[in-house]
Amino acid sequence: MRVINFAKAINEALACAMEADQRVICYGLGVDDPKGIFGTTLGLQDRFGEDRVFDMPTSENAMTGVGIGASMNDIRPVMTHQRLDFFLLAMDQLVNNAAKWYYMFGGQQSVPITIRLILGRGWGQGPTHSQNLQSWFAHVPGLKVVMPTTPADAKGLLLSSIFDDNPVVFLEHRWLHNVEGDVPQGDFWVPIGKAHLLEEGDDLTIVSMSYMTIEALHATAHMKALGVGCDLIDLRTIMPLDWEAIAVSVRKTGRLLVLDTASETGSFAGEVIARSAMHLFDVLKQAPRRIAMPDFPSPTSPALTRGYYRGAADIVRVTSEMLGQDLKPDAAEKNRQSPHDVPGDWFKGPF
Amino acid sequence: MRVINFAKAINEALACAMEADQRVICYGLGVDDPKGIFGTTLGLQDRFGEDRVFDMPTSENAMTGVGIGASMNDIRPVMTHQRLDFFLLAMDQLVNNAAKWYYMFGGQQSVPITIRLILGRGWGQGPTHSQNLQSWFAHVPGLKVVMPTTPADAKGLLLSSIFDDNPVVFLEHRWLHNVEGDVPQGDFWVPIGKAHLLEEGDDLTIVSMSYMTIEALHATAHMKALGVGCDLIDLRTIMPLDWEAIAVSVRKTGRLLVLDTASETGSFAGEVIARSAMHLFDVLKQAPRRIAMPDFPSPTSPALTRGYYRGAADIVRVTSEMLGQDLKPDAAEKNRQSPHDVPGDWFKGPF
Amino acid sequence: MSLTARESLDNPRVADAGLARELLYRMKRIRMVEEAIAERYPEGKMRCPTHLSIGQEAVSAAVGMALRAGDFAVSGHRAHGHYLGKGGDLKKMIAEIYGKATGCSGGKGGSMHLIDRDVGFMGSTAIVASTIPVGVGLGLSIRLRGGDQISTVFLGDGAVEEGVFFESANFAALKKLPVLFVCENNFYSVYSPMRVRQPPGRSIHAMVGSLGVPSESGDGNDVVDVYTRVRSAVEEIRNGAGPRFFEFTTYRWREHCGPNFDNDIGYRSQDEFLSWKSKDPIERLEGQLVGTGALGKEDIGRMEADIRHEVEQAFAFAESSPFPSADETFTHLYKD
Amino acid sequence: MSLTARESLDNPRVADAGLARELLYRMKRIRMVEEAIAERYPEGKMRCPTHLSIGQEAVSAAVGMALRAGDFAVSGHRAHGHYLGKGGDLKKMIAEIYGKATGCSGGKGGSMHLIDRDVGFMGSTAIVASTIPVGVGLGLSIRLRGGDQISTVFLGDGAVEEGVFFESANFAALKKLPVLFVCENNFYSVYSPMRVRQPPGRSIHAMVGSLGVPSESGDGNDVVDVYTRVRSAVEEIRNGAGPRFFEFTTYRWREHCGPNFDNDIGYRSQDEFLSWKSKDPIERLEGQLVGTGALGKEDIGRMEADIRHEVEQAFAFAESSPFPSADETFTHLYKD
Ligand SMILES: Cc1ncc(C[n+]2csc(CCOP(=O)(O)OP(=O)(O)O)c2C)c(N)n1
Ligand SMILES: Cc1ncc(C[n+]2csc(CCOP(=O)(O)OP(=O)(O)O)c2C)c(N)n1
Ligand SMILES: [Mg+2]
Ligand SMILES: [Mg+2]
Repeated sequence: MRVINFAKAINEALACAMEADQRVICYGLGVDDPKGIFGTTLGLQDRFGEDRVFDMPTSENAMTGVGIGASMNDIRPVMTHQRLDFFLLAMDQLVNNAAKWYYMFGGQQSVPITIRLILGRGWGQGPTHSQNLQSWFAHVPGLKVVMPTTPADAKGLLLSSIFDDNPVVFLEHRWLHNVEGDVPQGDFWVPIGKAHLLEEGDDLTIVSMSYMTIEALHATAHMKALGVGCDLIDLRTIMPLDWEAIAVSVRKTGRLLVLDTASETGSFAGEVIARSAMHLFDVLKQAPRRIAMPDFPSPTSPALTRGYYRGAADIVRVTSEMLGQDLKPDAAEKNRQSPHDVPGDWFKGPF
Repeated sequence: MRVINFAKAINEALACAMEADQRVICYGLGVDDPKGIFGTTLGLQDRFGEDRVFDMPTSENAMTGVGIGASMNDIRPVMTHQRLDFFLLAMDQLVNNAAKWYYMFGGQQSVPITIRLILGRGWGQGPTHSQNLQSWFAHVPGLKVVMPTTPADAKGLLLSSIFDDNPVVFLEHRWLHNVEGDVPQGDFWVPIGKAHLLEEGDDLTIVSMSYMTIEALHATAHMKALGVGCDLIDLRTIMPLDWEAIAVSVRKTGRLLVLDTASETGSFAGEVIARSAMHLFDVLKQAPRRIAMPDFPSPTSPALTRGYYRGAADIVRVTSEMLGQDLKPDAAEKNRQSPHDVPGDWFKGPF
Repeated sequence: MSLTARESLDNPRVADAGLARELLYRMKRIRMVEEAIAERYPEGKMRCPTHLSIGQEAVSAAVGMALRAGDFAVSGHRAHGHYLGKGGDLKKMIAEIYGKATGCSGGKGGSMHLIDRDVGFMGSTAIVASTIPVGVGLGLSIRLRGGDQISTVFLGDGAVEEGVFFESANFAALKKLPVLFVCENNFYSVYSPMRVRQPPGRSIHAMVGSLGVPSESGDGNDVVDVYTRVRSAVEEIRNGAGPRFFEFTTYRWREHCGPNFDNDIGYRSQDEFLSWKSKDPIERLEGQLVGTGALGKEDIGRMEADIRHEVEQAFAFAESSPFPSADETFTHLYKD
Repeated sequence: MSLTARESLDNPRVADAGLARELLYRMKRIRMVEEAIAERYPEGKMRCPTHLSIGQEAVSAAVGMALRAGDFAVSGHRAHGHYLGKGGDLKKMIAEIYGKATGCSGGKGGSMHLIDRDVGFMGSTAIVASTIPVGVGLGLSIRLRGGDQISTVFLGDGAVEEGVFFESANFAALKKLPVLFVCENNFYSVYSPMRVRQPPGRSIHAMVGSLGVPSESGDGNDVVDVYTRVRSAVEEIRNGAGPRFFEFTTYRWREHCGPNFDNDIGYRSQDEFLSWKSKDPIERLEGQLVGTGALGKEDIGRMEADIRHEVEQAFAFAESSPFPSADETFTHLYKD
């Protein structure tokens, strides 16, 4: 093991998959350009050639269908988009074809494609570059939806996604690309559908995903120092959902707080809360809560995003309310020096 | 007042809007054809001319953008699609443009378009002609989402939608087009954002929408005869949601069952249950429940749809479980003579 | 066969009647299957939207014959002819329309979602233009895997209006993929005539040519000509020439969806229908073959009897097949 | 003015230097605004993705000048030039990039989402090709409401690859809408050259022509020629001739997004850049005007000083403007 960042972990997973299996191809706008999709695809074309690693026209819908078709003849396409928002053009291919093909043709032909979508945030990405539509994907039967947080999970889940026989939507948060962590070398898989218990504690269950888990880690560290222990469940994949991991924890703590990177209404956090209300009603000691983004488009100005995004302080504030203790929410943010609209000092914009 | 069917009520609303306001236009594949979108647009072209009522190329995405653009210069477009499924091609225009325009340009220009989408069911509509994606639309800040059940609401809500200054997704269930009811003549509006209490009772709150409300009416009539009284709340619009109507009822009954026409996971029913768990936790006497479609694509064969769709018997069955009484679920279906895959004897297929 | 179909027919001395006979047989088979569906549809046992291709059989028959079983094809809502032309299993198709477990999609797809992977028919779906990029992706897979297969995309004149067609053609041209686009221009999209959908005077095939895909148009009711031209294009595609596009004009005789004639409802005229009916591709070839003495009335009678028998068997198979069991609703969500 | 720009410049005796001077002024203004943004961007106060149009000013200047304030225009991510060319308020644009309350979108949009309805600039957005149908819809609205306005759609060579462009052009042609499409072909989409996106040898304008929209191409760095041709097309569109498409070749000097030069990172060569730099539209016209004596060095100095002053004022305005208050995050969801 050694420490690398999330972007490098993605890059390793791609290289590893392409090395192991000739069938794997990788394409998308800019996969072979000098920036290599935030570093995640750097070097792949040199190593695996222009047939297997290629740029594409700005034609999101057709290029999704092309991947679907190729996958039917034993190719394993990995398509990448620099923002999820661009992929709204391809909903027909994703939903009407990829998600349904295996079912509607009676199980004869599955569509093993992986679609990497990057979720934007901050530095004025604004209304058309910051959408988080994971609950849309989770609502479509037939898709798998993966949202890793740690570099190790990014690598291990991407490998599992590529070799999964079904269409996988793989959501990478832009603010995670520079997060560092231990990542096993070589062929390393993390199973789809298993959550990860990152912190343990008896007072509260926090269910989280993707970048919000980083905020949750700040919050739980802060609260632990104050004597409050939380189970922090990083979902890793929201579809299939590891309901058992949530249920076990909520049976223990009786309290549930769910975090989401998306707008609140219709969020996947709501789905988790609904299930807890339906299936864990008797063990819940109090009303579950959720922290998600407001039901507004993302604004651009930093003066407006400050109040839009939710983070560690909000998590501590809501936990304080739930537990009836003052856990000093404002202090939870104090140690973080960067402006609120960048993931860290490494980020200099503009994209 | 006189009794007309839902399709005729839509037709009246369109005629009424176009009569009252020169700015209203109506377009979509087949709006001027002999079938007139299941009768809903019959006669409009004759009456209002080819400039204001027109067919279009099979170009769902651009034609949505065209409506958006026209609406910015004081036109009121009503676009129609014979199935919601086709509209997946237009998500970019709907979500990235229509929903956000007013917000992202600081409130200077709204997008007053109405998009009618028809929800298919039965007679082998199958995986690509039966999707119900209302929770997608409700998750996108800036859209309004209307789902009428009764002919009167269809008329009154369509008129409100057309003259609303915001983009409205207006969802018509194919199985409602022949439902009859009293509909006021002339200019008749029903406000967006107000639910309708269709039945009253103290034992259970049923929250429903669109065609599922018809099933709920069968179920509540059956249960009333057995002495069980339900509040039946027909949402009519899911965004904005009339939360107050739900809260008032649940505070009274303490029990909540939510119905949805869509696949269960990520359904809008889940959102209603999540909110009830978060905001009405203390008044809930037991775990809330939901009845939605399974997390599978819709199959085509009648042998497969029989077990796929949910109806009155399921509502009675779940209510029985919730109340701990045997309410004879099977009997709730007994009086209905048509095969399960058609809305009634009037329906002869194929579309 | 050593001569192209066109040569053989143009030159009676060397006529290879076998080829023409085969084309006739294939067209008749599609016609008789579709007629049988139309006849029985009102019974209410085929409970799904069903789009018949009666009148348009020539393209299906000719293109299917120009392809190998190992070649791929995809199609849209009006796919019966394409499926059968490509060699798809008739029994499984009828059973699928009946929603039976023995259907080609196990009853999950119905008339609009057909598949027969054994003969390279990779799927038809009901969203207009939605399989076009899928067919192009199959072409890409051939390029990546090597070999001389080709991928065929059947589409209509309405599908041409979808942006995804344009995007797909662009990519096929960019990568010179082995893709054959076959557009049946029957002048209508549901009830909508060309006039309300595409600019006056614009030619579909010329437009596609200017996108970068070599294109031509032809009479879609002249089965021998369709066969001859497609066949030579197929050879070129196999040899690496890149994609080709054909626009074949033809006509749907019955209603857009369902079994009936609908010239009375007003979107097209009885005259128009009759003028196209007089160009029936089957009568035309049959007339030629009988005229030149290549086929006798008797041969034709035998051909029809054979087909009738096969069709009856297919319907019998469908009717007698079991429905899928109720729990099949809940299988095939994911492949394990 | 009685002569077209081309005539006036070709014929020094009757030169209407006023027109050329105005074009020069407009180009310089866009250039100097963009240069100022580039210079100050590293300060980290313009906190949004920002796409500069340095090198491409001619099209913005000429097309803007050929339009009336009452005409509509829409654009994409690289819209500063189009906004300014159309007459958009400079102060409000800079303030918007700074995220200020006084910005043209109240700080909600940033560089990629500009609007100035007072001059018909109806919006630019950051999803490639997304405003193209919006511009066509504005054209439809003009048709419905009457009058001789036109609607202008600015797009890039990458946007041409989106299906929605094709669909929009089809509809504009079908309905003969008063739409002017202006495509700036700068040969790149982000870092991707034409070669990986569009078939070799295909001409964008010829393709669009075959869709049914009369099309031509031109040198996008020859501002007078752009103006002359667009102006006459605009007149035709106003008179009901239907849509027109122009492909103007030009070149972006700096990185796709952000303030820097990036010829070193490998996707294009310094030579290519230099050859385009030598075709700088501003130097070219300036050279001509100075060469013919129509403008003196002094005039130019004055012009630049004026612009410099205006630009400084705009930045001062932006810097000194207040940020939107925190609760503005939660306004403008719906219009009441
Ligand atoms: C995306 C989409 N839009 C609309 C429809 C409705 N529809 C079903 S078939 C059809 C006609 C398409 O016309 P064409 O491609 O010419 O095929 P034809 O029916 O003439 O064989 C349409 C518009 C659809 N299925 N999918
Ligand atoms: C739908 C969509 N896909 C991809 C992108 C990423 N993107 C931003 S700008 C751009 C380049 C578009 O190229 P072109 O239209 O030629 O404009 P230019 O940048 O050259 O001015 C791309 C691909 C996007 N914003 N939207
Ligand atoms: Mg057609
Ligand atoms: Mg470009």
